[in-house]
Amino acid sequence: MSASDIVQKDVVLSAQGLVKRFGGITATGNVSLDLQRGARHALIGPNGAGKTTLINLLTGVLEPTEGRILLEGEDITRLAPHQRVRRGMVRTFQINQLFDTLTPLQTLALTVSQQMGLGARWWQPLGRNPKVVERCEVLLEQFRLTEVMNQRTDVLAYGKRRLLEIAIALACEPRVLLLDEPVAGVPAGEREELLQTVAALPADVSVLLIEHDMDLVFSFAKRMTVLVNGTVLTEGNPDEIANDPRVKEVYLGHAEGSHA
Amino acid sequence: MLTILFDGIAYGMLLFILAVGLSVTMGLMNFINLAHGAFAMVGGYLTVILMQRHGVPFLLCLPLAFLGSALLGALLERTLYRPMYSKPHLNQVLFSIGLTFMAVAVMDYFFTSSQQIVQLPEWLKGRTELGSGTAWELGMGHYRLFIVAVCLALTIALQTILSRTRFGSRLRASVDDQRVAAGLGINVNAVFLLTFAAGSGLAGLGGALGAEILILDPSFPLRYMVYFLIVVAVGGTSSITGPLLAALLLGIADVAGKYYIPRFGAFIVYFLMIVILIWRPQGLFVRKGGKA
Amino acid sequence: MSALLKVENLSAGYGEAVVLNDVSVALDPGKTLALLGRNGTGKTTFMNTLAGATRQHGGSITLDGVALHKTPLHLRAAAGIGWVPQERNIFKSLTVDENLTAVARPGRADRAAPWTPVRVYELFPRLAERKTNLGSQLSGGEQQMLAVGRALVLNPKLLLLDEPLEGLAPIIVQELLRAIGRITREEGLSAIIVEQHPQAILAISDQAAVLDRGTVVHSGTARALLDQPELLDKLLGVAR
Amino acid sequence: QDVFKVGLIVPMTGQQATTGKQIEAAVKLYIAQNGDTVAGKKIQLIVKDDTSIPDVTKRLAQELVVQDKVDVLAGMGITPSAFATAPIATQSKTPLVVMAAATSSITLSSPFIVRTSMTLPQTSSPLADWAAKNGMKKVVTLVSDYGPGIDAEKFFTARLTAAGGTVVESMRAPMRNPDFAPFLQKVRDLKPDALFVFVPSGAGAAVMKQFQERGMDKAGIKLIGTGDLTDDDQLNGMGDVALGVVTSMQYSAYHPSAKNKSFVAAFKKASGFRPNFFAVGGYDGMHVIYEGLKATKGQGGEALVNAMKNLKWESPRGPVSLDPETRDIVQNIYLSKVERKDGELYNVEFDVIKDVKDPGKAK
Amino acid sequence: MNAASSLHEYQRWKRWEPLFWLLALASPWYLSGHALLINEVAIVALFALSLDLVMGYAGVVSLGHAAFFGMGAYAAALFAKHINPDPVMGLFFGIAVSTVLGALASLSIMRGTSLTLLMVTMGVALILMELANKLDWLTGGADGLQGVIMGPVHVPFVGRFEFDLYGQVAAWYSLAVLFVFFLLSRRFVQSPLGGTLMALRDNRLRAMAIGIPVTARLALIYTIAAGVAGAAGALLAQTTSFASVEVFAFDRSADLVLLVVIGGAGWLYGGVIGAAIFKVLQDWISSITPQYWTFWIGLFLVVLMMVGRERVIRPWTWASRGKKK
Ligand SMILES: Nc1ncnc2c1ncn2[C@@H]1O[C@H](COP(=O)(O)OP(=O)(O)OP(=O)(O)O)[C@@H](O)[C@H]1O
Ligand SMILES: Nc1ncnc2c1ncn2[C@@H]1O[C@H](COP(=O)(O)OP(=O)(O)OP(=O)(O)O)[C@@H](O)[C@H]1O
Ligand SMILES: [Mg+2]
Ligand SMILES: [Mg+2]
Repeated sequence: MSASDIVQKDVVLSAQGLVKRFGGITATGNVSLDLQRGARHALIGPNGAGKTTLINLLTGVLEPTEGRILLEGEDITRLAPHQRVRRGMVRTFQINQLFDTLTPLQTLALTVSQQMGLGARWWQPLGRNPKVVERCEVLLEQFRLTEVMNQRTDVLAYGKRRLLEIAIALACEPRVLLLDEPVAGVPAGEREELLQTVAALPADVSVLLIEHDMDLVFSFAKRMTVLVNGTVLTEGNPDEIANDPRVKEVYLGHAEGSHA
Repeated sequence: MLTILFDGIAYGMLLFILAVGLSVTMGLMNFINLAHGAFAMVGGYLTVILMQRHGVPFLLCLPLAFLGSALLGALLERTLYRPMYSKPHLNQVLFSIGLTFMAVAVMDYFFTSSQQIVQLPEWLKGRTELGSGTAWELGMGHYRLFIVAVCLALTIALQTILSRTRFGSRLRASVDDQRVAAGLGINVNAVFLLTFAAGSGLAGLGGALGAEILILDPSFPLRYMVYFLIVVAVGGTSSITGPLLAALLLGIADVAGKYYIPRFGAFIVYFLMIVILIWRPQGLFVRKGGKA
Repeated sequence: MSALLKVENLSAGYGEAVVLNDVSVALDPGKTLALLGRNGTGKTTFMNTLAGATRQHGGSITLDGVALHKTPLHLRAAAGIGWVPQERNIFKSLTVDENLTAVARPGRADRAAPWTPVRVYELFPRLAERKTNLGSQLSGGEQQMLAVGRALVLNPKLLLLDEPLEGLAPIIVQELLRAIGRITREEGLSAIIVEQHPQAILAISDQAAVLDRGTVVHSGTARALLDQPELLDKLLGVAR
Repeated sequence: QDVFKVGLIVPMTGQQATTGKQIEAAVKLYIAQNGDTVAGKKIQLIVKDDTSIPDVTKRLAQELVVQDKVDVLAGMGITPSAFATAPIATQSKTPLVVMAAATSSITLSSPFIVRTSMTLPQTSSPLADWAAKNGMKKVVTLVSDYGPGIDAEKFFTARLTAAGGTVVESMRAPMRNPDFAPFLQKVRDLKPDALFVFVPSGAGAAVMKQFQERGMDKAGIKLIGTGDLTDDDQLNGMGDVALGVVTSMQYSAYHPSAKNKSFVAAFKKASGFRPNFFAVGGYDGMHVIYEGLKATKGQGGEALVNAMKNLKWESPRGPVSLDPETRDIVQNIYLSKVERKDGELYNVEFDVIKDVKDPGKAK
Repeated sequence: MNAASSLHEYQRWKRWEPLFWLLALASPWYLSGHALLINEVAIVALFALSLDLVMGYAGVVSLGHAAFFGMGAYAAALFAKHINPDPVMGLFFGIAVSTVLGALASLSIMRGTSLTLLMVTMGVALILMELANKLDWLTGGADGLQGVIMGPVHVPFVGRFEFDLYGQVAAWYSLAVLFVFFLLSRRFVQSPLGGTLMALRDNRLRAMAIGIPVTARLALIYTIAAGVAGAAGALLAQTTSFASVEVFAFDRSADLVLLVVIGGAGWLYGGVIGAAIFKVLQDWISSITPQYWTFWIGLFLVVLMMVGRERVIRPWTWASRGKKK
């Protein structure tokens, strides 16, 4: 804790005045947000507030209409998605995005080799490198995918697919991790546990979490930002947010704590 | 000059009538039906046979050509096509090319491989001249006028069916997710059958109208496949107006090009296509949402 | 009074695989059934079987006197089933409005039907603002709302909600639950709700059933289940 | 008694299918009429479809030579096929009887090639003379943009200018060209005395229809061309638009000779359609093989070619012979006008230029 | 089984593979009568291999692959005619030229969808066809390019082999080239690089999200494939010592797609097997009925697609599959 307190100071990822319009719709209207090193940061807000869009902007899936994005002080606003990944910014998707015809093992092996910079090798077979294999085995274990590692991804049960989705993200060894409703569709029992693995990431990895399950959010986040209609309503630590009447008004509603 | 413009328009509209059926099956049903030309050929042959051998008047032949190939389409849809919907696009390509090959051979077997030639009724043979001077002279072959008229009528009809009725959205819903669409009360099979029949029918009509200008022989489906594809690709597969404007553009460019710079006449269409596609990868006209 | 839905010795699955066996459930008009169970126990399969999207191996389903198990998929909506699939399955290439009008029944919005697109927009103002968005251009939550709305405009007798709260903001969740409560009470609409979070729906349900490995291991009133957390705990293996 | 194999390679499918059908029918007719044993050898015909793709033609020819051990290669629907096959003929010393392909230089590409079809200089030049003589001084040419077309354009223009006429515009339409409107419109604007057309048979109907549709005949523009324009195979179907069109060709199904009348009758009876110049090319091709064999007493190879190239005979198209130097056919070119005779459209000959050698090689 | 071994599992040579190649490479010897057909099959197989790389692995369909095939063909033919008759040098030249063309065409991947690319390549092929026709001073126009005389194939330490009338040398030559390219491709698709191709075929969004430069990779594989297609074209021009505008024909590209799908896209052998089946079938049927063979080919395709490849290969699975439907 204290260790992370010291590093809290410096900003890893900073969005400055981001704007995104789709035709007439302003999905993101002038959002500025700083992510501290080692942060455990939650992004909440009503449906359609622009959370996913914000992630898409940060990761370069979408081009911002206005504004800039700094990663470790470098302006990455115009960088291609894969270049941002190489700089350590990794995300998961609200709706699973997997390689359906590959097995979890192949998927991870690919991701890891890509991450280790072997991605452009054509002369040496995949997984010839022991370091890659090791890493894969660790991840498979960690996400309980070992027994299904040789099945095609598209025949896996939903829960497993969800786990793989997150395993891929971690395989990229992120320094900044953006999670878009990671536990959606994961049974209640396994949710905490899943977030444990995320929370247990090295203290200098910064995590931004989008989630509608308030139990999880409050148990996980040290800091929260509330997004409404594409703009930041407020930012603060969990209990500030929990007791903010405006947040209750537009998002939490009046039932306390639990999901409903 | 005006004449060239007119000829271009007429040629474009012919291309459209030939291709629109394909953009229905390919664009709306998301089925790659390369046998499209075969249905067009059937329409063409129907017309020629009916006119030459049985003296049926041309105007009557057109609807018959439509119905004939529509029925054939419906029949094949029930028997052969339906199982192919769920298959990957490449398999559909293979399947429909196979059908085309068979169609070619069958036509050759029954009607020999030589060309079938339509004899238009007199009232369609004439020509009307307006204005004067190479710049403003406008000469319109009556048949080309006829094509333009039919084409416009078709476009309006289709457009209204797709936009004014629920059919269009029900069709697209069925394509997006058959299982759920059916679960929500859409009779997917009927929708597909109807659409496919319509597509084939349009092809047949196109063949009937094209028989006068194009070369109608058993190799028709393969010979003109490229043109169908170009029109559909450039027009984008998400509306009826798209292919129409694309066809017009290509038609005018082709005719004008061959008139003014004959040297490059052969290249113009392909060149235009490449340029457009690189400029507008989705085709000229894409269905966009989000304009609140 | 006679039951609206009567499911007897239902067994169904996918292809050769049998997932549900010998499931029997009955539901009265205007009542709500909470269907609980761990992951992969067959909840969705049960819902899809009612909607007709699985392979039924045996048993019978009667809805308001109609033998559903004999009714083909696309006629079940007419018979009164309003299906909200688990993966939402919004029609991607249709706008929000078309998603509703394409399936709305009775077809024409102007005739007096309790649920019209207009009323759906009143229930979810968010959707009204996104009328012209394509399905593919909706946020996760908006898709969820649309899925529910799409089922409502069928004006069904029985609403099948498969994890309808997933990915919805708490406040929307509350509204939706309230709405469902209202609809069932006031319009005599029945509903079956599958959820990961028992309390949330048990609170608004009349009956409850728990599935395990494709069979019903408990059924009774929702209240009774709410009052015995330890039983719930035992059945679902979830500490709450 | 041993067999003598003839390998006939023609397009039987695809866009040139008719060429193949006509030739095959004629060849079979000839064999039927003249028996299948010549100089004590049994003639065996092997038909192959090359879908008019040259590399396929070549492979088939090669297989026929090395595998089936054919003694003569024949057919060749299009020019490139002939060129591709020529080396095989030379290498294997197998005579190659070209029955359709019409580019002038083909016979130069192998000493084993003998041609019984025609060359475009041969058919187009006489037309130029005639045009000039009949007051068509100002002419526009429209040809398909490939070898034969360019040949036709070149030689027609040369002859016409020599005869005091002028070609005011030479247009080349692409091979794949559905609509002739732009070209014909141009002609109309230029208002020449006549339009000379060469298009591969098939496109002819379209040209003539659109020619009339544009009211060019009324504008006083004459339509002339090589006989490909009014191909007997489709002529009757073309209808009135064809009436009065003047063409020059080595063959017309209406050629008024006993020999031809019986040929046409027999051909129709056997195959059900009217023979065109391809058919007669195949028929004479077979004749050349038969007569050659008789001369060599059944000997093939070089001897056979030498025998063939001195032949001279009465063909359905009239008296023809082979030019010993070029092994190319020397034949009458007939000027004919389309007329309706006993209910059908025919190219009715009204003038003839005797014994035309291929001007293409007079260089 | 552990991760390492199961990863290697995908890469091991299956037992039948060496056998397959042994039979293939020896075929001109024990089927000497059909050497010419074998040669053609080998060439088409190589051509198909190229398409399988882009279509089966990177998921980019191309209806204009003949553009590169033809480019290779003309390049090799002209090289032999004007510069040097040595086949191997000509082969490399052909590959080089078509690779450059591929690189240029692949620029259109940067913008847009696979349909775009499909049509663009088709357009390119057709334009090249017209060009080959127009530039008759260079290409011989529609008459085709004549006067190409190939030198002998020079095999180090073994000797020099003239192309013979029986086409045996041609067949060996083409088969050898095919085999080499197959080995390279095999290595390629099993490498991380090849893997990333399959990845972006399955899901481009995710591919980007793990740091794969999607467009760059697409352009790369497309260029490589163009080179391979060029090699095939070069082989054709060299073994027939002829080139005609037909090498660019649309039908060539279309047929190619057919036979890759017949053999099954996405496993290198698909193209090879498809080529063999399609060509042999065509040759066989068309020798029986030169007029109507297209009917039977068509029927074959339809049936194959309706019944499904797997089931055609494994009739015994019909019953069970049948029930499921
Ligand atoms: N491609 C698009 N075109 C038009 N509008 C879009 C597009 N994508 C998203 N939107 C709109 O932008 C708004 C923000 O969407 P976004 O997915 O960011 O919401 P969200 O905060 O993730 O909501 P949820 O919590 O439900 O996932 C939504 O109202 C959505 O309708
Ligand atoms: N399309 C399918 N084909 C074959 N088996 C399936 C299919 N869909 C689900 N199953 C299997 O049927 C069983 C029940 O699945 P179902 O989706 O009904 O469970 P569930 O209770 O809805 O789970 P969840 O709470 O995750 O939604 C699971 O074991 C699953 O693997
Ligand atoms: Mg979201
Ligand atoms: Mg479920």
